[in-house]
Amino acid sequence: MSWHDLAAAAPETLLVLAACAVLIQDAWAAGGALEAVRQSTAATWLALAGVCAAAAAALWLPSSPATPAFAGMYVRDGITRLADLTALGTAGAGVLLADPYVRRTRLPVGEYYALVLLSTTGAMLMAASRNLIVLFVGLEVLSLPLYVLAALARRSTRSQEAGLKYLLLGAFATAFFVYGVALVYGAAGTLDLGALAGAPASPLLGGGLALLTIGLGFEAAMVPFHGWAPDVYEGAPLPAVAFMSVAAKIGAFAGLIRVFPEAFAHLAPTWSPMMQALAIATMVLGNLAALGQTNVKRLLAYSSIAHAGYMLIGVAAGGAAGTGAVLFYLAVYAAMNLGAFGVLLLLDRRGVEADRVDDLAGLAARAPWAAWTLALCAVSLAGLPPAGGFIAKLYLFRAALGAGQTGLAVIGVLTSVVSVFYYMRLAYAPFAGDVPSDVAVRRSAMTGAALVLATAGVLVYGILPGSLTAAVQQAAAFLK
Amino acid sequence: MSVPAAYYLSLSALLFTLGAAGVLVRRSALIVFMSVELMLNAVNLTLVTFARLRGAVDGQVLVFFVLVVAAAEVVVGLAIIVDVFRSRETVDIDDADLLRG
Amino acid sequence: MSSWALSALIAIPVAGAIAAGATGPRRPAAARAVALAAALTALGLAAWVWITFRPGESALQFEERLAWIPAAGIGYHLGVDGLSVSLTALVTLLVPVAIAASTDQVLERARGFVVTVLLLEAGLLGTFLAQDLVLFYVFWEAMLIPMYFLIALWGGPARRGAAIKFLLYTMAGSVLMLLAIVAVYLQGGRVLGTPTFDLPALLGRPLGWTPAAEALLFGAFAVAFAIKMPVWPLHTWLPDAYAEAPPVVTVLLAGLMAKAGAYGLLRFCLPLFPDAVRAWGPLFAALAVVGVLYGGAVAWAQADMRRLLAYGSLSHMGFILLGIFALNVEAVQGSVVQMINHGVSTGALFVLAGILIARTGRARTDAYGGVAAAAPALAAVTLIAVASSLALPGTNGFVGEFLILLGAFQTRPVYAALATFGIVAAAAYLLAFVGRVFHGPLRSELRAFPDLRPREFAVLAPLVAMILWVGFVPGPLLDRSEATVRALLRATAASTPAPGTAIHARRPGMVP
Amino acid sequence: MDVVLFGITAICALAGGAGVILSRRPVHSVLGLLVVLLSLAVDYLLLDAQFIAAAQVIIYAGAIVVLFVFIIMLLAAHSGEHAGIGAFTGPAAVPVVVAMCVLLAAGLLALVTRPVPAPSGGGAGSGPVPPEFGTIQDVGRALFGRYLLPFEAASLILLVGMIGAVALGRRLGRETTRT
Amino acid sequence: MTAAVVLIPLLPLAGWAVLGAWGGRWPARVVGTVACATVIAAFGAAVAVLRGLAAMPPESRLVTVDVYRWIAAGPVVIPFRLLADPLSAAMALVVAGVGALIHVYSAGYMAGDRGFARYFAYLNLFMAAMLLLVLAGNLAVMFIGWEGVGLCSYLLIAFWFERPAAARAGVKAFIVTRLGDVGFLLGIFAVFGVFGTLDFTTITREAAQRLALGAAVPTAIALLLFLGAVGKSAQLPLYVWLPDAMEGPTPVSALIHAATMVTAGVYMIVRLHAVYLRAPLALDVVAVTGAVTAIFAAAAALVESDLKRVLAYSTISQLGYMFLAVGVAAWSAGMFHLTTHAFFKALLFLAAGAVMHALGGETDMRRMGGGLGRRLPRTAAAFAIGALALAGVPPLAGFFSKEQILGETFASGHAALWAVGLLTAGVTAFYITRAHVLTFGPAAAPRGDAGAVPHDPPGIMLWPTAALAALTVAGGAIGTLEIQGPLGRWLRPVVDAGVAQPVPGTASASAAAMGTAYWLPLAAGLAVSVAGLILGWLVYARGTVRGAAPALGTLLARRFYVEAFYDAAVVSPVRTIAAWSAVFDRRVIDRAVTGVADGLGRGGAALRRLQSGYLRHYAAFVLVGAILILAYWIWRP
Repeated sequence: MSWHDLAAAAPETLLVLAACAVLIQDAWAAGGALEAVRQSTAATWLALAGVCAAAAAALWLPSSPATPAFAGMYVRDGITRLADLTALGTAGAGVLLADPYVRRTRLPVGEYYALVLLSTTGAMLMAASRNLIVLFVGLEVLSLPLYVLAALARRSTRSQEAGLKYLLLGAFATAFFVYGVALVYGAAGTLDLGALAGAPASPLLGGGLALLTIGLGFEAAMVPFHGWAPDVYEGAPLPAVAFMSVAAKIGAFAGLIRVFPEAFAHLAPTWSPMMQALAIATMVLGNLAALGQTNVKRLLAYSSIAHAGYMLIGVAAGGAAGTGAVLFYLAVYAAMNLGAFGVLLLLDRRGVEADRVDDLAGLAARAPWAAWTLALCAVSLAGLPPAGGFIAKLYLFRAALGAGQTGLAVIGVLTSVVSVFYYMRLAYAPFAGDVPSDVAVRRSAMTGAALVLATAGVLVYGILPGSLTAAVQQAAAFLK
Repeated sequence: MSVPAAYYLSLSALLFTLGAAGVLVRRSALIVFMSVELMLNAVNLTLVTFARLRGAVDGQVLVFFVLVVAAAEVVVGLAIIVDVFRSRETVDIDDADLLRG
Repeated sequence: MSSWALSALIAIPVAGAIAAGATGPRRPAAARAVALAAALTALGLAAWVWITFRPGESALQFEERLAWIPAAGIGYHLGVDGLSVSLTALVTLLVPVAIAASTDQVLERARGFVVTVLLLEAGLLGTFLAQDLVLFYVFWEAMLIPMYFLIALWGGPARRGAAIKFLLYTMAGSVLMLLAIVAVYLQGGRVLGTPTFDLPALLGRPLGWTPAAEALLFGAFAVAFAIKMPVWPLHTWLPDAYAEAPPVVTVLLAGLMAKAGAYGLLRFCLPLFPDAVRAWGPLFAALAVVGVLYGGAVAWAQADMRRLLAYGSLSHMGFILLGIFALNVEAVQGSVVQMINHGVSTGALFVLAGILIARTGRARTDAYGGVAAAAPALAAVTLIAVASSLALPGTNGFVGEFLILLGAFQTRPVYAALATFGIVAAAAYLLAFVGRVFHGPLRSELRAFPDLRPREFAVLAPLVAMILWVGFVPGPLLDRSEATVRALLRATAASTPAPGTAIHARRPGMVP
Repeated sequence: MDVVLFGITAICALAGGAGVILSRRPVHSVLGLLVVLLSLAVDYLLLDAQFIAAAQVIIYAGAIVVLFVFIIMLLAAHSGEHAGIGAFTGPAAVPVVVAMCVLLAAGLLALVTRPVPAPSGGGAGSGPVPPEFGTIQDVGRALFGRYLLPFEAASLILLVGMIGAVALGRRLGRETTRT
Repeated sequence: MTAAVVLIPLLPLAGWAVLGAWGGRWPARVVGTVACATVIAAFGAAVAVLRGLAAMPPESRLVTVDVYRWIAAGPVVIPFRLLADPLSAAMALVVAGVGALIHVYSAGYMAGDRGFARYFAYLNLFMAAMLLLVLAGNLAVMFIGWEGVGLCSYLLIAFWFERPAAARAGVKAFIVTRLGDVGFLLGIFAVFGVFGTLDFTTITREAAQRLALGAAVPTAIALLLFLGAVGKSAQLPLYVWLPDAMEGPTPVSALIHAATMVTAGVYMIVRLHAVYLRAPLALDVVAVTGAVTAIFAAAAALVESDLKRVLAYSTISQLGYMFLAVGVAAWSAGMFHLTTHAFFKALLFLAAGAVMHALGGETDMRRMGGGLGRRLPRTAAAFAIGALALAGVPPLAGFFSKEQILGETFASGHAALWAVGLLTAGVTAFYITRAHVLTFGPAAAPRGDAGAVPHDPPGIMLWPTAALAALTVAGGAIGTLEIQGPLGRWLRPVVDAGVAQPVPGTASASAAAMGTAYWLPLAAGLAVSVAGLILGWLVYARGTVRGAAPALGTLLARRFYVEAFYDAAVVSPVRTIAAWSAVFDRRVIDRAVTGVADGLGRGGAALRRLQSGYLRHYAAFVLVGAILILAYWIWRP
């Protein structure tokens, strides 16, 4: 290890340091209390500072040309940079959104933020990995904190159930993933993604890739590895869901990009049909199952499944266009999904989460900006202009058509029409109906700040997406 | 290496399947967890076999990380299971069906 | 050449929406006033554009071009030509009419209403002004959202179903168009070297489609536009939406949004896919004729005046479609004028329906009777609007439908002959409407039915003026579009040779 | 000789695996798991992976299995009966599960029993390996050399495990509410 | 001259605009004055135009006025063109003259009506439209007038819109004539297709070159345009609206449904005679239609008990005469009868109006009589003059024009048509005698409610009636019995313009060579008319002949079941189709769409049931996915 290595991995390093700092500060502040009621927001600020420092590092570190580090285990290139920034934005918003909730419901503050930061580190590691071992370790650093976060609301049996399901199924999927890594290793004799780039096709390698896909697909909530998502989303604490819904996707898709379009670009004709099939199944199931949902968290869970399907279109298309589209989509998805969850976090139904669609009724009269934000995010999630979701989908479909995958694109657009149905229910609800008597609006500066950030993201990506487009294009340009 | 690699690999595959079957059929969260451990061990055997086959130590390194991950997962998982047990007095995963639909 | 007018035109409603939104929830009158002022400002600017527009040029005028997403070949490119200049003016005319009419008809959440209407106006204007495929699509879809909310929040009892049906139906069509847009872009990249979504750039060279590809892409575009117009049998969102939306919103829906469909056919389908247009023209002409007659027949059987007018609208849009696919100058000119006419006359009819419904709360025609005795001025204005809808000479409707049928008769005499029976159908259902509502003995509960109020008259006066003005002096309108239509039809008549398919026989220039 | 040893371990491992998933009592399952772990440790030695074999015995058999036993004892103190083998929601599910497992095994076996593709240089790899292969020095060099990054990152995994155990394990102030 | 031409339609139009905007607030006197003044002024302008034309040499009696460029789209260039030539000037004079008289009459008839201003606004608008129709320089401008008069007809029939029957009749009139207009429009389109223009002078000039004699195209054009005429002029089979149109105020019936609008079809054919001359078959169709309509309507009038409806059927019948005339290419004879008919039929209607005025709106002849003739002597006299003119008794105007038509028909060799015409003349004389006797005669049912004692109308109504009576008496002079009478000579520059060479078998050719054949039809016609009169007198006044075949009576009373046939064969099926289409729209087309949505929703619900909450199921999904993916890689195509 050299300074060069540490410098290249500065964002991750800074995040880990921040996580440790948060833990220490928390232990210091809590003293011996088991469940301290925190008035101080010191941990929040500490975590935010860590995120900002890491983001600054990710911004300023050179990413072009690609900088390898840690003996070729790690690379800092355009993909890393974009994934890092998206993940850090998610972490920042996740921290901001969580603050009032975590303190209100007496979740362990220090642990919460530390887990968020560590999970983000995992996602970033996956994006930077040049070796399947790093990918595996990154995946675990990403997902293990998420299991804990899901189960963190220990007073709630639902949260416990969510944690249990997530962990057991996650471990199950991990086994497949490692098996996949093992088979790839057996087939090619190396774990280095760079060296794998020339590996000849063989059934063993294919089987390895297949099982690898299961592990990553689980995190991304692809059908049929999606079973955990609705249940975990519903049961886990709301801010944790907001964070995990994005962070897991970033890690999973960064991993998919590193493995498939990048390392195994030469085998695209063989894995692309598999990805297409998965994309179709994922889009269809996610969107259809969301149609009748009345629970917003579950609805957004199916929505996140559907979005995994859309991003898979980009993976299946591969190449610079597909990869760039996925990166763009991840950024937009982070903004719009966090925005949608953020509005839910403003509501409180007698001390529990107000997660029914009906709970949103009349919100426009009480908190017009929140209503507008939710409407905007729903519009964006539905892929309608002028929000970022539209441009993001445009790039995906362009990639698909460019790769000749017309059928995939057609199913993509048709399912996104289906999605309009339930997203519009979400957008419509705040503007109609009477305010439910038991739902209160809990305003908070931090939540507000997160919502402003998300809204700005959705609008900027939708109306002035030029710079991000250029960035993803440059990041993915080295892929053919 | 007088035993053909395929033997080890086949044993591994069978053990993996056994583990997967355990996840599917058992209702006790603890045993489901053990089944997952069984699967991870099966994978480890494959890794070690390939490492030997390739004469490269990378496979064994990965086994090390799998061990670490397994340990961490067990710690977290058992904590959750204990938590669940405390509130429900059972570790039957079929009782964990509040969340569905 | 002013390079800001069109952007300003789009920006004014947006700014107006923001300003109206800032008036606070408890002063609806202020919000209305601000919105009306913004809409009138836009009208003034559009009128200036319309007047200073140079007829006789087919090229874009008031063009604005900025890099928007250069990395993806997407530009911010606005411009007006003969197709869009009058439609733009129509948008800015009908929106203040709707806002003013809403004063008496939309009483709840007035601020939200006018804000949404202004956002819709921005979307509509953008749709007609955009010269970049993606920019067009952005506006095209963006206008759906305000419209969805206008129906879903201010509509009748079944508003939510109608709103979502409208939204999903229109989107289902337009997303396939999005794919087609991307396909055009990719093909353009192959042919032109640099991929771009810029429409004039894409029209600069034949894109060299294979016939199958061209037919598919044409279909994707055409279905999107056909749903919007709507074209039989893709129309079933229309009666629900028209009937459930507040009548002033239906003014915008029928008067403006439907035009976007016809405009899209002219703007995109004709020049981009000339071969397919010619090959599939008979099908669309046939659908147009079916729409004309079917819409008329179903309208006749309706008891709800909004549904009656809705199906009547379907019938009228059939004429426009027939004119477009007649593919000669007079018919297409007729369609272009008829788009304006239909906007004005259907707009007026829905404003009138709104006035009726606002007074009694009843939409069924059999709830009325003899209203002409109580409200002679209302009856007179209705009669003028009906006359326009009947295409009586001297009203604007005649100019459009006469040119359409005359032109269509030259290329597709059988279709034109059948469609001409649509004017009988129009007489049947519109006079039935007039008869049931205005004629007969005055119902006792309608004795106190108030006649047109000055404000309502002020709302309707510009529409009535338009009806008569275009009826007698259609020249300025026709002149503005003539050169563009000629150029468009030249482009459509020219075949695009597909490379490598030299054996592919070229069809004759005009399909009889 | 090796083949015999392998055969014994394989039989033990499969029996142990079956024990894990078929035992009525969790303790028996743990014992089955232990049998598997030890059998595999022997196989690791056969495959020249001394370090891994040792780690297997120490970490798995020593720590993880003990943890399982611990938890079983903890829970058993509260509850006499334990969840056994459960069918899926319907009786028809059993053959389905069996079929799925057979298919999975068949698929995996189909993959691994084919000849392994040759890596660049070297035959099918059953040849001798250097004497230090798989020793603690060998693995250690790799871990602290090329694999330093994942090694460091693994510490994060353990940190998360720690945080999780602390956050989920500590006592709550009030009773859990079922929501 | 140019200004006068423009002023003719413009003056009533201005009247409409002024009355429509402010009439409601003005006293009736001012309204009536304004309305009458505009029409009288228009009449003055028409006189000026006529004099101006007369001052020109006959060949150059043609003034076109392009007011402005109206429609221009591609090859379609349509100026707003007015055309003053002998034909249009004469017609304008008739229209404006009769119109002026009826306007004056109306001021008295409609006095006290709530809608007085509205009535005159409509009436002025009608005059404007009718005069525009007459003076139009091309088919499109003519169509403005054509539809304009249709609209006004609708508005005026339904003038008393609170009466459901009136409202229905208005709609019926509009829709039935619109049906004919479809043909008219298609004819216009076809004309444009052939000529590239709609200009009348061009059409007349180029018809011989562009239309092959007897070919399909000219025949089709002629028949399509004739369809418009059939609707407008209430010929078989589209006559059904006219009897119902009697729901309108009686002056309206006189003006629109007797004197002017309904003759537009005849005028149009004369205007486009050049086209018709290229289509002999179409001409025959016109003639036959006219003849059949004439006898049919006359028969229907025999049994009608409503005075106005008798006159309506009579109008239909007389219009049939006119079509018979133009059908045998006796253009000026047609125009002559058009003119005299305008006089005497307007007279009859005004007299009928006076009766209704006196009886409080009663139109049923069975409830009239009772010495009404004694109480309304002037009215009875006026009606009698009109009736005699209609019956074709010399020296009244009707005699000359009718004999001219019959003579021309005979001369053209259409013996059968002549016979039908002759028979019609007899029936006409019979039914109008019946009407007069029943209305004014002594033998009548007693009136139940003796209101005010019936009396002749006031002067403002009498004077126009008297003027029309005078025209009816003297009007024959403009045509005389000769086809080459004054009117014939006046129209010659127009009607000869379309004749490239003499067409064998048409009246124009044979007109010169009449000789002995001339007197036979004249004598026959006169005899039949007189016979009809006498028979009618015997039957109804003296009661000598009673109980003619009752079956025929029923058949006649039911108008040969034409209306019933329309109801059964056209109206009901269309209504059914419309109703079924509406159902089809909801149940099939819409259901197909909502069905997709429902299917998706059900699919979603099914998929959500997969989300059972059981962890093992989710693990099974993973496993199934794994198996499928592995299978793909093992048996990858």
